[in-house]
Amino acid sequence: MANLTLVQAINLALTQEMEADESVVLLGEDVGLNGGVFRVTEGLQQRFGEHRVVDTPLAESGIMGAAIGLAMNGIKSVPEIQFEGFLGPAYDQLVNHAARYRSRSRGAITVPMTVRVPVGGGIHAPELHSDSPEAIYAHTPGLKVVMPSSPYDAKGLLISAIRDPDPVLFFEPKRIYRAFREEVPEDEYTVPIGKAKIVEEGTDVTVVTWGAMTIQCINAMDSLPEDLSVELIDLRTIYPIDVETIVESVSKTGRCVVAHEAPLTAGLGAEISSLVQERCFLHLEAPVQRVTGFDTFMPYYKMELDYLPEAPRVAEAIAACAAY
Amino acid sequence: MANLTLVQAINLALTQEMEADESVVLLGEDVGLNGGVFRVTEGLQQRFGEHRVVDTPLAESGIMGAAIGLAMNGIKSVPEIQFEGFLGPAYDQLVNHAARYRSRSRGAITVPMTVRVPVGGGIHAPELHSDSPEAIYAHTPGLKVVMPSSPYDAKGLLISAIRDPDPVLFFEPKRIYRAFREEVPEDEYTVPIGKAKIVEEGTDVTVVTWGAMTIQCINAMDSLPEDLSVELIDLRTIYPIDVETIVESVSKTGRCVVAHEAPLTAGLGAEISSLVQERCFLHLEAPVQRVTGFDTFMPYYKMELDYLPEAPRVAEAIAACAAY
Amino acid sequence: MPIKVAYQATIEYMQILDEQGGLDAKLARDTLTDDQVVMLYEHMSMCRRLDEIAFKLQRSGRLGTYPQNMGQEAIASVALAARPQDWMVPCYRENAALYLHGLPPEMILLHWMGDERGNQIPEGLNITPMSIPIGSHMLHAAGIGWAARIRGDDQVAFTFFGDGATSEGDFHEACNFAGVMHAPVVFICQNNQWAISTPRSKQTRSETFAQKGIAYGLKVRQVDGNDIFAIFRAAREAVADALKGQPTMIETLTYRLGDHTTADDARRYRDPAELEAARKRDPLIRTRKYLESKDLWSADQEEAMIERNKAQVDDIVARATNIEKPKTTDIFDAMFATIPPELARQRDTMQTNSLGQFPQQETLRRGATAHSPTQSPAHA
Amino acid sequence: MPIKVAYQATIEYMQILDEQGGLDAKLARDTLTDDQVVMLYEHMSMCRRLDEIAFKLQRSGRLGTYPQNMGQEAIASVALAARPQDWMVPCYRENAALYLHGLPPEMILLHWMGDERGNQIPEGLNITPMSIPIGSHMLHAAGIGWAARIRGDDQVAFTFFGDGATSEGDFHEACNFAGVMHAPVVFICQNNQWAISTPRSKQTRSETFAQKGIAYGLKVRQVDGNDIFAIFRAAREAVADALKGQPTMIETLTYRLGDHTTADDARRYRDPAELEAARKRDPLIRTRKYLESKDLWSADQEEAMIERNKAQVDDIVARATNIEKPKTTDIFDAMFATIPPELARQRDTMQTNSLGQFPQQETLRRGATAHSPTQSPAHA
Ligand SMILES: Cc1ncc(C[n+]2csc(CCOP(=O)(O)OP(=O)(O)O)c2C)c(N)n1
Ligand SMILES: Cc1ncc(C[n+]2csc(CCOP(=O)(O)OP(=O)(O)O)c2C)c(N)n1
Ligand SMILES: [Mg+2]
Ligand SMILES: [Mg+2]
Repeated sequence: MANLTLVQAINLALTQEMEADESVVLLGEDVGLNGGVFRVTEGLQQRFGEHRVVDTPLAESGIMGAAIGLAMNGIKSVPEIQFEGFLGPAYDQLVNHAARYRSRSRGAITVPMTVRVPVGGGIHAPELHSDSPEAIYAHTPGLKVVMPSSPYDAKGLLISAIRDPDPVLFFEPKRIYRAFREEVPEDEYTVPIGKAKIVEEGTDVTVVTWGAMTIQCINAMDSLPEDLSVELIDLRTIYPIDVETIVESVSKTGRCVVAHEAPLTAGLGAEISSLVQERCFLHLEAPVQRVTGFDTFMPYYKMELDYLPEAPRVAEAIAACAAY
Repeated sequence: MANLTLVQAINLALTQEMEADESVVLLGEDVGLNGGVFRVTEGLQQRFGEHRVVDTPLAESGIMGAAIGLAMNGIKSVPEIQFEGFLGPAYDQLVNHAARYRSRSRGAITVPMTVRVPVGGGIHAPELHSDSPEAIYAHTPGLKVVMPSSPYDAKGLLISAIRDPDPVLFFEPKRIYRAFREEVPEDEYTVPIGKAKIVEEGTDVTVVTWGAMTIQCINAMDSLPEDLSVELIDLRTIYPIDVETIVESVSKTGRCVVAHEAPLTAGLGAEISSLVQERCFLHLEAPVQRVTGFDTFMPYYKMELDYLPEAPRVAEAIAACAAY
Repeated sequence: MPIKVAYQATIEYMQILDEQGGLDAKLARDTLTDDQVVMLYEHMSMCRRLDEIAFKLQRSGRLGTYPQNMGQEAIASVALAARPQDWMVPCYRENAALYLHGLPPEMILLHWMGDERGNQIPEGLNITPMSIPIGSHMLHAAGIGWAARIRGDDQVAFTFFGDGATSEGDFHEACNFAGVMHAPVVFICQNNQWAISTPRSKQTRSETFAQKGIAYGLKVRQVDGNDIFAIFRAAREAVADALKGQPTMIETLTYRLGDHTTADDARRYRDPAELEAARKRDPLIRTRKYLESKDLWSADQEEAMIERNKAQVDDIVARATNIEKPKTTDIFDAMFATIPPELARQRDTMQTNSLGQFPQQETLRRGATAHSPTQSPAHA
Repeated sequence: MPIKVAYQATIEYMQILDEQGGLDAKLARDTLTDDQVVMLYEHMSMCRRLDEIAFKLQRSGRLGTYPQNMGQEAIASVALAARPQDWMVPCYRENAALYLHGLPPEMILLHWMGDERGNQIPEGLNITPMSIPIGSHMLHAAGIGWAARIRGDDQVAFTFFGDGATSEGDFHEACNFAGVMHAPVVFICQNNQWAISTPRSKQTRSETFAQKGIAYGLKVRQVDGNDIFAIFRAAREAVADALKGQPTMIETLTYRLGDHTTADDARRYRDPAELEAARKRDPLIRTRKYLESKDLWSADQEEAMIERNKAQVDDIVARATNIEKPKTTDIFDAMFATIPPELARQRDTMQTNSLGQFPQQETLRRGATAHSPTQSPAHA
């Protein structure tokens, strides 16, 4: 058991899976000697060699497409896309190929690939280094989409992802890469894909969130009146959504707030809100509230904190929902 | 006034805008001599010359990126992407550049471009020729997204799109390219972007849909009991959504069904459902129902009609919603 | 020396069997045996027959849009250069090579009949399904070849694409990856002069497609694409190079004798004279001429073969058409190794809307109704 | 002739001003005047100073991540070959060229301070904002040049990118579009040997980056990228060619003397000896040597210039730092020419959740409460 950051927990998961299975191969821009621009793959090339931790040309479609080919021919590929904004050039390979091969070939060809991508805002980065595109990929059949909010979950989910026989998009919230530490077992363990986590139990309002927003929601709860009892759910998996956990909670609380960094319109909050309404209609005491980024781009960093739904905005929405 | 198909109405709009404004330039794969694979641009190269109706290399990112550059330097570019499935390679240019230039340059650089893309299923086409990705682009700030369901609207909306100072994604539902004809004025007219159309007034259930699904919804209504009064709204514009029209309708009916071809999860139906819930909560008599494609790919065509939410499935949902 | 040469390149074009059936004996040495040529001729003829029948099936509504392969059958030669363990990563105009590598021909028909089972490549066969997004699949070949190198497997990945496909960015990235990764890949550009209605001259300003390989340190060849000898020779050399970590780009100069697909009408954009000229370069004609000139083929044999091909193609068509309808549940079950609960619900109900699927809500509803027979004021 | 030459190419490398400040007089003829060389030297020195100060600003928390341009200042020469109406479509390591083309230097600082106003290019200046997605902006240059051709405007589009950028598919598509459209475009690949930590050898297997232009029928040059004469000469020739419909690709051989950005530490992956060797090829050093050898520059002038540059850079920094904070409403108002109603609502409320924003619901709610003081049974 060690006290690790998210970055360290991911590094540990990669190390252990590479030890355990020699068909696991990492690839991406600067993932080798440099250990990745966030140092997530630090030391891995030194340990496993240039054949298993591979610096690629600067070409995201190439990385994704080659990783698909690797996965089709016996390699469990773990490509890294340097920032979520650069999933753009890889979009076609991810959505039109990785996600579809199993279905289009009726199982004859599969793509056991885990795409690692730092995601989200709050680190004062340049344009296209702070977005949250998870809804896009939740709307893409054939992909599993995961986003941990803690070192413990990150390790367990990443191991699950690498072992998953289907493509998994593994989003790493960069805002909390090093924001805090947590006890992470040395031993191998998994956190199942598709299961949300009840971070805190409560009875008055259900808050559904994921990734770095989990921390904002925890902070928001701290500022709310003592007697307001919030149940906080961290989705952990974006697709498939753990509908059961959400429905159970809102059936109890009758109120729901969903919070995410991405823009409002057609974001994943809309899906959660719709599901809650469909499944908990007769329990609902108030409309489900969405606290999200605005329908603008994540602005350049001088104004990113005006854009992001920080804790105060979340708290306000929870209070309003509870008071309705 | 002539009785035109959707294809003809679009062709007419293009012809008239090219006549009226010599900075309008069409480009795309096979749009020239061949008139496009759906013959939408038929005759235009013959009429306006090879400089204004340009056959491009087979490269969607190139088409989109070059069209952006054209638009930045005085040309109102109208690129065609041959099928919605091939927006994939152009995704980065569309989402990370076209949509962002105005905002990133605080208005110094704008992209007056209209991207024409045939969309949707039901024509027995090969893989990636039958998808409905509108939710993806509704979730992309900076893009306007339009999808007509009739020849009249198609002409008027396309003229609005070409004249719009911002990038517009113009989806053409191929299933109704030639499915029916409608009176379309010869004269120039516009249909405003951002305004939904009440196709039929009613008092019991509001049905929200767009594109070719409008026809399925009309067919569904025909099979419902006479005394069930359905208000049918055709969104026409996917972004910005005409929230007002929807809210007004559901405030009256208290019930809402939304229907689209795209997969359920994180589809645009979720956005409509959430908006209705947020704005009409106290009016709602039943949970908003989503009748959509399944969370699988559009299957190859032998089974596409099992996938698509055809009229019977829509009718069933309307009836269930009304009976709730 | 203020001006010096930084780089120089020369690309050769190779033809071994000419349009009249004449062979360059020296270049042909150690290439195809007589038996192989006969076999290829028979195989190409069968493919041509299948292609014609597929066209008719489409016209009679029994097949969807279909891209004829007519005129490009010599590509079959590549399969002779390939070993059983090698991969084929195709587009849709190299059916002749795929069949020879072992793909049951009815699968191609099934694919175009809108049936995913046409892509369900049999175990042990290293072929990927035809790729619909043009230009994108060559990256998979790069990855497949690279995987073989990492695992130390003796495999080469052949990938096929058209002249139009070379304009896509993925073509560029695939070649570059194969180059830097020393992946055993052979890129085969079937330059049939057209991409739907777009002529080669509008596709790119480069003099050849072969020279595009220069950008990635690939070995580069241009060959007559209707010449089974030249294709074989280039492909065999490419296998040897690939196994040494040197990928190759081969441009085959050929011609699309048919429309782009059955949905296309090439008369709208193509000069009939060009087509006529191309017909004379047909690989079937020149192969037959060659065989006849060497007394390896007779009119009797031709006749017998035609009968055999008819029967074989009828058989193929029967296998594709007589297959039972796929199960609707397949579209759900094929998505993941294990179906997630909500997707299972969609499969089991065949609905996406959810009224009536949640009995606990029904109970609540009945409760509510019991309390307030008229609508609750909040719902007025 | 069964084997014939299908294509041949030779690429030349040009250097006019060598590392010792020696000039090839013949090649230098009709290139830069003495005044221009002095001006370029002063300009490059100012850029170097600004770069150093930017680094310090970042370290003291007054600037975000910043990519130093150090060592690549000779690119400024391109701006001398450009006419005022020509376009610059840059990445982030050609600041020296942008400033000379007219861009106020504080805009670059503003950009890296996380302020969109750094991209608000002044009216009349044909420059696009620095492009963050590597390799993607060259397509805009292709479109911009093509637009000029369509409109009959006398404009050339220069676009700049790194060695790494050439691996992106968009690079390929941009070159191909410019080629087939006969667009007046000049592609300038600043090969500084590194893409973050990825060395040139892992980026591609091709011997030069210049040769990548062969794939598109571009005119192709390789020049010493620290040589203001060679860059000028190549760029000026490229302008002439561009206006005749022939795009050019120029590879400038240079070196990134700094870290990739302030977020990077090149010592992790780069041999210090390589850096040392590169320092000797610094464009500032050789330009000064040349000027001194021709008695066009003295120690006094150097000293005076240093003072001028200090003052100028202080000024630039002041303009970037003293700007008022942007308005929050800007992020909404900048999205479209006309703001849609729902976006206006978000701007005006600074909320996305909507409780309390719809008075008519409040009325209903109060009505409901009046009727049933406890919760309605349907909501039990
Ligand atoms: C990415 C993408 N864009 C467009 C299409 C539509 N399309 C299908 S085939 C084709 C032309 C292909 O030309 P080429 O690569 O020369 O192959 P050929 O058909 O000549 O064998 C086009 C444009 C597609 N399938 N994929
Ligand atoms: C599409 C994309 N992928 C990755 C990045 C991250 N990134 C920023 S700069 C860079 C290296 C660029 O190298 P090169 O093109 O050689 O330019 P240089 O920095 O050397 O001037 C990378 C990988 C990016 N900005 N855009
Ligand atoms: Mg072709
Ligand atoms: Mg570089």
